[in-house]
Amino acid sequence: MTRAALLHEPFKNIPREQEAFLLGLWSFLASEALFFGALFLGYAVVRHLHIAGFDEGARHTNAVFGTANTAVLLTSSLTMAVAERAALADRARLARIMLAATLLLGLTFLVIKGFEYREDLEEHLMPGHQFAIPLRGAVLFFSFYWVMTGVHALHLTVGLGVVGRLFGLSLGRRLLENRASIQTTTLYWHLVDLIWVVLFPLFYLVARG
Amino acid sequence: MKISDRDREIILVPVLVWIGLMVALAVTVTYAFWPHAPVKVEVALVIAAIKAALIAIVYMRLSRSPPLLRLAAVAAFLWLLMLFGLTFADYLTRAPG
Amino acid sequence: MTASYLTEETSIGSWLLTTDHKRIAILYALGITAFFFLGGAAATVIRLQLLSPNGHLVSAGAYNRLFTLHGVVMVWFFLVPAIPTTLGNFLLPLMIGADDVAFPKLNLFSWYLFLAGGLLTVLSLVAGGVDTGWTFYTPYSTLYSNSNVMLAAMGVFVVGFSSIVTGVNFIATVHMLRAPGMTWFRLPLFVWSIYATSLVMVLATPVLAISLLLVIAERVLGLPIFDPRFGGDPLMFQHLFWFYSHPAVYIMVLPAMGVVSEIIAAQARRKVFGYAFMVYAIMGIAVIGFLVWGHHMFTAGMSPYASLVFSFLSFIVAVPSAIKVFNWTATLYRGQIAFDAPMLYALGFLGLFTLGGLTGLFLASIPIDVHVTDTTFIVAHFHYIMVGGTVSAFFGGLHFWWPKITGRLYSEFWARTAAIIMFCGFNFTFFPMFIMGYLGMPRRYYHYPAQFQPYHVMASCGAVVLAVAYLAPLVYLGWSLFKGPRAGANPWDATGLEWTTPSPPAKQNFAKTPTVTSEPYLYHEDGRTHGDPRSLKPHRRQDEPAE
Amino acid sequence: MNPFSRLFSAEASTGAARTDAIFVGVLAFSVVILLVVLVLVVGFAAIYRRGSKARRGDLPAWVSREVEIGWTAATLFIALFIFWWASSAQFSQWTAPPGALEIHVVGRQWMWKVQHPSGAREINMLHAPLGVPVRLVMTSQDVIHSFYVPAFRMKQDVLPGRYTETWFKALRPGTYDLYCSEYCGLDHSAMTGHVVIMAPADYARWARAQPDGDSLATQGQATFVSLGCSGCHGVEAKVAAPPLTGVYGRRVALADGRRVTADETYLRDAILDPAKNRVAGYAPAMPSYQGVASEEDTVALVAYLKSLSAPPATEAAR
Ligand code: HEA
Ligand code: HEA
Ligand code: HEC
Ligand code: CUA
Ligand SMILES: [Cu+2]
Repeated sequence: MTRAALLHEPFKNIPREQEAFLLGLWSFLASEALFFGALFLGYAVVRHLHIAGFDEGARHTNAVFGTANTAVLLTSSLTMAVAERAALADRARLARIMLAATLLLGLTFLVIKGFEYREDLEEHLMPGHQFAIPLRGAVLFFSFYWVMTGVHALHLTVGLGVVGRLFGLSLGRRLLENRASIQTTTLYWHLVDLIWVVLFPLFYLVARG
Repeated sequence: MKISDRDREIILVPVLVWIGLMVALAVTVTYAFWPHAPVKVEVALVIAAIKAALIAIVYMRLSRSPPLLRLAAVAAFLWLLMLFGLTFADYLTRAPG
Repeated sequence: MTASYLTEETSIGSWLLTTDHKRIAILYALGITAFFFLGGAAATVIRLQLLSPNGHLVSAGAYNRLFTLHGVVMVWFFLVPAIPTTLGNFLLPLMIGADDVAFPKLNLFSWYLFLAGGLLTVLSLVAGGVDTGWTFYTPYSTLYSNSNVMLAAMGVFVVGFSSIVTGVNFIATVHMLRAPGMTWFRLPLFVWSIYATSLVMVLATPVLAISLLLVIAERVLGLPIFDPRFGGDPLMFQHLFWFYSHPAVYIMVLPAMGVVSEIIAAQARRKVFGYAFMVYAIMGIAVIGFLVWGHHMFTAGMSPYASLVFSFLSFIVAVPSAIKVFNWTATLYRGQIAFDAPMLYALGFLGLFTLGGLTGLFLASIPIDVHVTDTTFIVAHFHYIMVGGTVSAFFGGLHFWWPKITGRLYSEFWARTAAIIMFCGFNFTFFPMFIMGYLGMPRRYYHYPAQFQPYHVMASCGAVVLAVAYLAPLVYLGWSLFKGPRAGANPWDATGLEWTTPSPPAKQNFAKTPTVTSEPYLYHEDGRTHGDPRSLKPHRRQDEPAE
Repeated sequence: MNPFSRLFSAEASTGAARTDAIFVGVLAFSVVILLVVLVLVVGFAAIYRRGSKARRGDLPAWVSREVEIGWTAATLFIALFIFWWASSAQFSQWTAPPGALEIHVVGRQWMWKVQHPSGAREINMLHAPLGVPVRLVMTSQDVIHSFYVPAFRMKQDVLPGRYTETWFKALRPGTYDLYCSEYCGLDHSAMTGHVVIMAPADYARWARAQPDGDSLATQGQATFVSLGCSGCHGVEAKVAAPPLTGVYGRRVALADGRRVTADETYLRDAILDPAKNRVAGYAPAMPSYQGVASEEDTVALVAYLKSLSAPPATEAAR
C-alpha cells in the first residue's frame, strides 16, 4: 500500500490529515483532563471537609503495590515512547518489540492492581456494612479510591486495546503506514500514565511516615 | 556500538526522561515515609506535577508540537483552574466549623 | 441533472452506514424530531394536569416523572444536539468549502452513541420512568428515589459522550479543512458559533459525565460519595452538575445566535454589523460562561462570598449577549429587509431572547433570585431563551436551509402563519409564569394553591396554540418534500459557499475546491442603491431551478 | 381576591420591601432596554422594508468602532451598577442581627417540624412575633428541601447533614403561605404550611400555652445526661474533656492548628462528627453521636450548650 492511499476523505494532503488527527486527539485529551479533573476536584473537596478521616484512610492503602505500579506504568511510557519514535523512524522491529513490552507492562499493572484490590477487599476497605475504618471521612476516601482507580483502570484497558491494535498491525507489517494511529495511540497511553502519576500521591503518599 | 543521532532521538532521550521519572518516584516515596517531615502533601504534589510535566513535554512532545496542540493542553489546564478556583471560592469561604 | 446526496444511493443500508455529513445530519434530524415530540407530549400532559389546582389527571408520582422526562429529553436529546448536529453537520463543511467533516466515521459513530443514549433513556421511561428532575440532585437521586435513575443517568452519560465526539470532530474540521482563502475572519458567524459550541461541549461535558458517574457509583456500588450521613456533601454534586449545565445553556443558545446572524444578514441584505465584535462576543460567551455556574446555587447553602463572585460574573457574561443583540439590530439599519418565514423566526428570536436574557439579570441579582428561585419565574426565564429563542431560531434555520437540504421549496404562506402563531402562542404560554412566579408559585408542583389557577389556565391554553404551531410545519414541510416546487441553488440570493452548490448538493460537496477571496456577507451592493427597487433581486426567493 | 389586581403579594417583612424595590428597579431598566430594542427593530423593519424609499448607502461616519465600544461600555456599566446595587443591599442583610429570636426548623419528607426556644413544637406551622428579628436555624433529616415564604421574599435550602440559616423581621400580623420549594420527591407539592405572625405578647402567650412544657435548652440538658455526655463533660467526670461552659462563641484552638469560632454548626459537628474538629490538648476520645442523637436531640443539645454561654443569646429576645 502506498502512502497516498492512506489519505482519507475529506483531506487533500497527508500532513494536514496528520495534524487534524493530532488536534482531534488533543481536544479529546483536554476533555479527558476535565473528566479526571472533576474527580480530583471531588477528592480535594471531600478531603478539605474531612482531613482526619482522609488521612486515616490513606494510611490503609498498600504503598508497595502503589509504588510498584507507578514504576511499571512509567516504564510502559518509556517503551511506548520508544515504540513511537522507532516507528516514525521506520524501524519496524524495534517498534514491534517495544509495543509488545508496553502491552506486557500494561497487563502487569492490571494484574498488580488486581492483587491490590483483592487485598483491599479482604481488609474490608470496600465501603459497606463491614467497612474497616470507623473514623468519619475514611469511607469517603475509599469511595474515591475505588472510583478513581477503577476509572483509571478502565482507561488503561482501553489503552491496551488500542496498543494491541498497533501491535497487530506491526505483526502484519502494516504498522509504519499508520502514522496517525501511532501518534494518537501514544498520546493516549501517555495521558493514562500522566493521570496515574497524579493519582499516586493522593492515594498512597499523603499521610505516611 | 556508537550512538547515532537517530538512536539518540529514539532511545536516549526517552531513557533519560525515564531515569528522571524514576528518580522523582524514589524521592517522593522516600520523602513521604520520612518520619515527621514537613509539608508532605505539598512536596508530593509538586513532584507529581514535575513528573506530569516531563511526560507531557517530552513523551507527548509538547516541546515540539505546533502551537495549536499546545493551546489544547493549555486550555485543559486553564479550565481545570476555573473548576477548582471557583469551587473552592465556595468551600474556603464557608462559615468556619 | 446529476445525482444529489439524497438520490445517489437509496438503500436503507446506505443511510445507516453513511459517512456523508449531509446524510448524518438527516439521521440526526429524524432522531431529534422524535425526541422533540416525545418531550412535547410530556409537556402537553403537564399543562393539562396544571389546569386545576388539585387535579388528578395523573398521579403525583407520574407528574414528577413527566417533568423529569420532559427536561431530560428536551435538554439532552433535543436542544443540545438540535442545531449543531443537524444544521451544523450539514452546513459546516459546506460553509468552509470542505467535502466532509474531519472524521466522517467518527461522525457516524457519534450518531449511534446518540441513538444508544436515547434508547437507554426511553428504556428508563418504559421501565417506569425517573423522578429526580433533570437536575438529578443528590441525595434525592442517590438515596431516596425509587425510580430508574441509573438507566436515565447512563443514557445521558452516553449522549454526553456523543456530544464530546461531535465537538472534537467539529473543532478539527474548522481548524484543518477551511478552503484556501477562508481565513478565520472570513468565516460565517454560524461557523464561529458552532466552533465555540464545540469547545464548550468538549470542555464541559466530561464534568457532567463524572457527576452522573458518581451518582451511579453511589446507587449501584453503595459508595457514599454524596451521602450526608457519612459526611458527603450534596452541594458538591451541584457544583459539578452546574459546571456543565450552565455552559450547556450556551451550547443551546450559541448555535441559535449563529443561525440568526445568517438569516438577518441575508434578509436585510446587509453585512452583519460589527462582524469582529460578533466573533469576540461568541468566544466571550463561551469562555466566561464557564465562570458563572454558582448562580444556580444562591440559596443552596453556598458561602455568601462565593454567591457574590458568581453574581458578579453572571452580570459580566450578559455583556457579550448585549453586544450581539445591538449588532443584529444595527444590521437592519439601512437594509433592504424582506420578511420571509426565516426572518419572522429570527425576529421572534431577537425579541424573546432579549426578554429571556433580561430576566436572567433579575436572577443574577441575589435578592431577587432568593425570592424567585425554584418558582415558575425560572421556568419562564429558561423557556423564553430555550423555546422562544433557540427553538425559534432552529425553525428559522430549518426554513432558511430547507431548499438547500431537500431541494424543495415550502409554502411561504403557511410558514409565515406558523411563525406568527408560534410567537403568539409562546408568549401566551410562558408570560403568565413570570407573574405567578413572582407571586410565589413554586416549580415542580403537582398541586398548587388555588390563587394561581388563572395564570395556569392561561399557560395551558397558550400551550395548545403552541402545539398547533409546532405540528403545522410537520404538515407543510412534509408536503413540500413531495409536492414543493424545486429550488434553485441559491433561492435567497444569499452569500456563503453553501449556496454555490446545487440544491440538494451532490454527494461530493464541491467538484472543485473553492477558493475564497472576500469577506462574508457582501450584501452591500444592493444596499447602496438608495432604495431603488429596480436594481433589487425579486422580493421573494427565486423559485425557478437554477440549472 | 382577584389575583390580577396586583403584581406583588403582601410585603410582610423588612426584606420583602427591599427585594421589591430592587425588582422594580431592574424591571425599569429592563423595560427601557427592551423598548429601545423593540422600537429600533420594528422601526428599522418598517423604514427599511424591501423596496421602501428610505435612504440607503454606506453607514454614516459616526457609526463605527466607537459606537460598538460605546454600547459595550454602557451595557457593562449598567450591569455593574445593578450588581452593585442588588448585592450591597443583600450583603448588609446576610446574617441576622444579634439577639434575634432563634427558631429551629427540621425538614423531612414531607413536613416541616419547628422547635421554639420555649420548647414549643409545631408541624407545618411557624408562629413568630411581629417586629422581632427571627433567626431560623434549619436542617433536614433526608433530602434537600427549601423553606420558602413568598410574603417575606425569603427562601433558604435546608440540607441534610448541616445547618443553614436565614432570618426575617415581620412587619404585618397575619397568616402567610409557607412552601417547600426544592424538589424533594413524591409529595413535594404537599410540603406546605403557614407562618403566623402575631404581636409579641400574643406570641409569648401562645408559646406558654403549648403542652411541650420545658424550654428547648432544658430538654437539651436532659438529653445531655441521658446520652451520657455528662459522663465526660460533667463536673466529676474522669475523662479529660473540655468544659462546655461558655463554649458557644468561643475561639477554639484545634489539634490540627486551625482556630475556629464555635457556632451552631461547630457544636453540631462536635456531636455528630467530632473527627472534623478535634480540640487541641485533649485525647481524641469524643465518640460520634451520628445515628444515636436524632436531629431533634441535636437541636436541643445545641440549644443547651448555647445556654451555658452567658448571656444566653436566646434570652434577650424573649
Ligand atoms: C439557552 C439557555 C439559557 C441561556 C442563554 C441563559 C442565559 C442567562 N441566564 Fe439562565 N437558565 C437557563 C437557561 C439559560 N439561561 C436554565 C435552563 C435555567 C434553569 C435550570 C434549572 O434550574 O432547571 C436557568 C437559570 C438561571 C439562573 C438561576 C436561577 C435559579 O435557579 O435560581 C440564573 C441566575 O443568575 C440565570 C441567569 C442567566 C443570565 C444572566 C443569562 C445571560 O447569559 C443572559 C444574557 C442576555 C441578555 C442580558 C439579553 C440581551 C442584552 C441586552 C438587550 C442588553 C442589556 C443588557 C444589560 C444592561 C446587561 N439563569
Ligand atoms: C429544552 C427545551 C425545552 C422545550 C422545547 C420545552 C418546551 C415546553 N415546555 Fe418545558 N422544560 C424544560 C425544557 C424545555 N421545555 C426543562 C429543562 C424543564 C425543567 C424540568 C425540571 O424541572 O426538571 C421544563 C419544565 C417545564 C414545565 C414546568 C414543570 C414544573 O416545574 O412543574 C412546564 C410547565 O408548563 C413546561 C412546559 C413546556 C411547554 C408547554 C413546552 C412547549 O414549548 C412544548 C411544545 C411542543 C408540543 C406541545 C409538541 C407538540 C406535539 C404534540 C402535541 C403531540 C402530542 C402527542 C401525544 C399527547 C400523544 N416545561
Ligand atoms: C467518652 C467521652 C466523651 C463523651 C461521652 C462526650 N464527649 Fe464531648 N468531648 C470529649 C473529648 C475528649 C473532647 C475534646 C477532644 C475532641 O474534640 O474530640 C470533647 C469535645 C466536645 C466538644 C467541643 C468542645 C470545645 O471546647 O470546643 C463539644 C461541644 C462536646 N464535646 C459535646 C459533647 C456532647 C453534646 C456529648 C453528648 C451527646 C459529648 N460531648 C459526649 C469527650 C466526650
Ligand atoms: Cu420538601 Cu420539596
Ligand atoms: Cu446558569
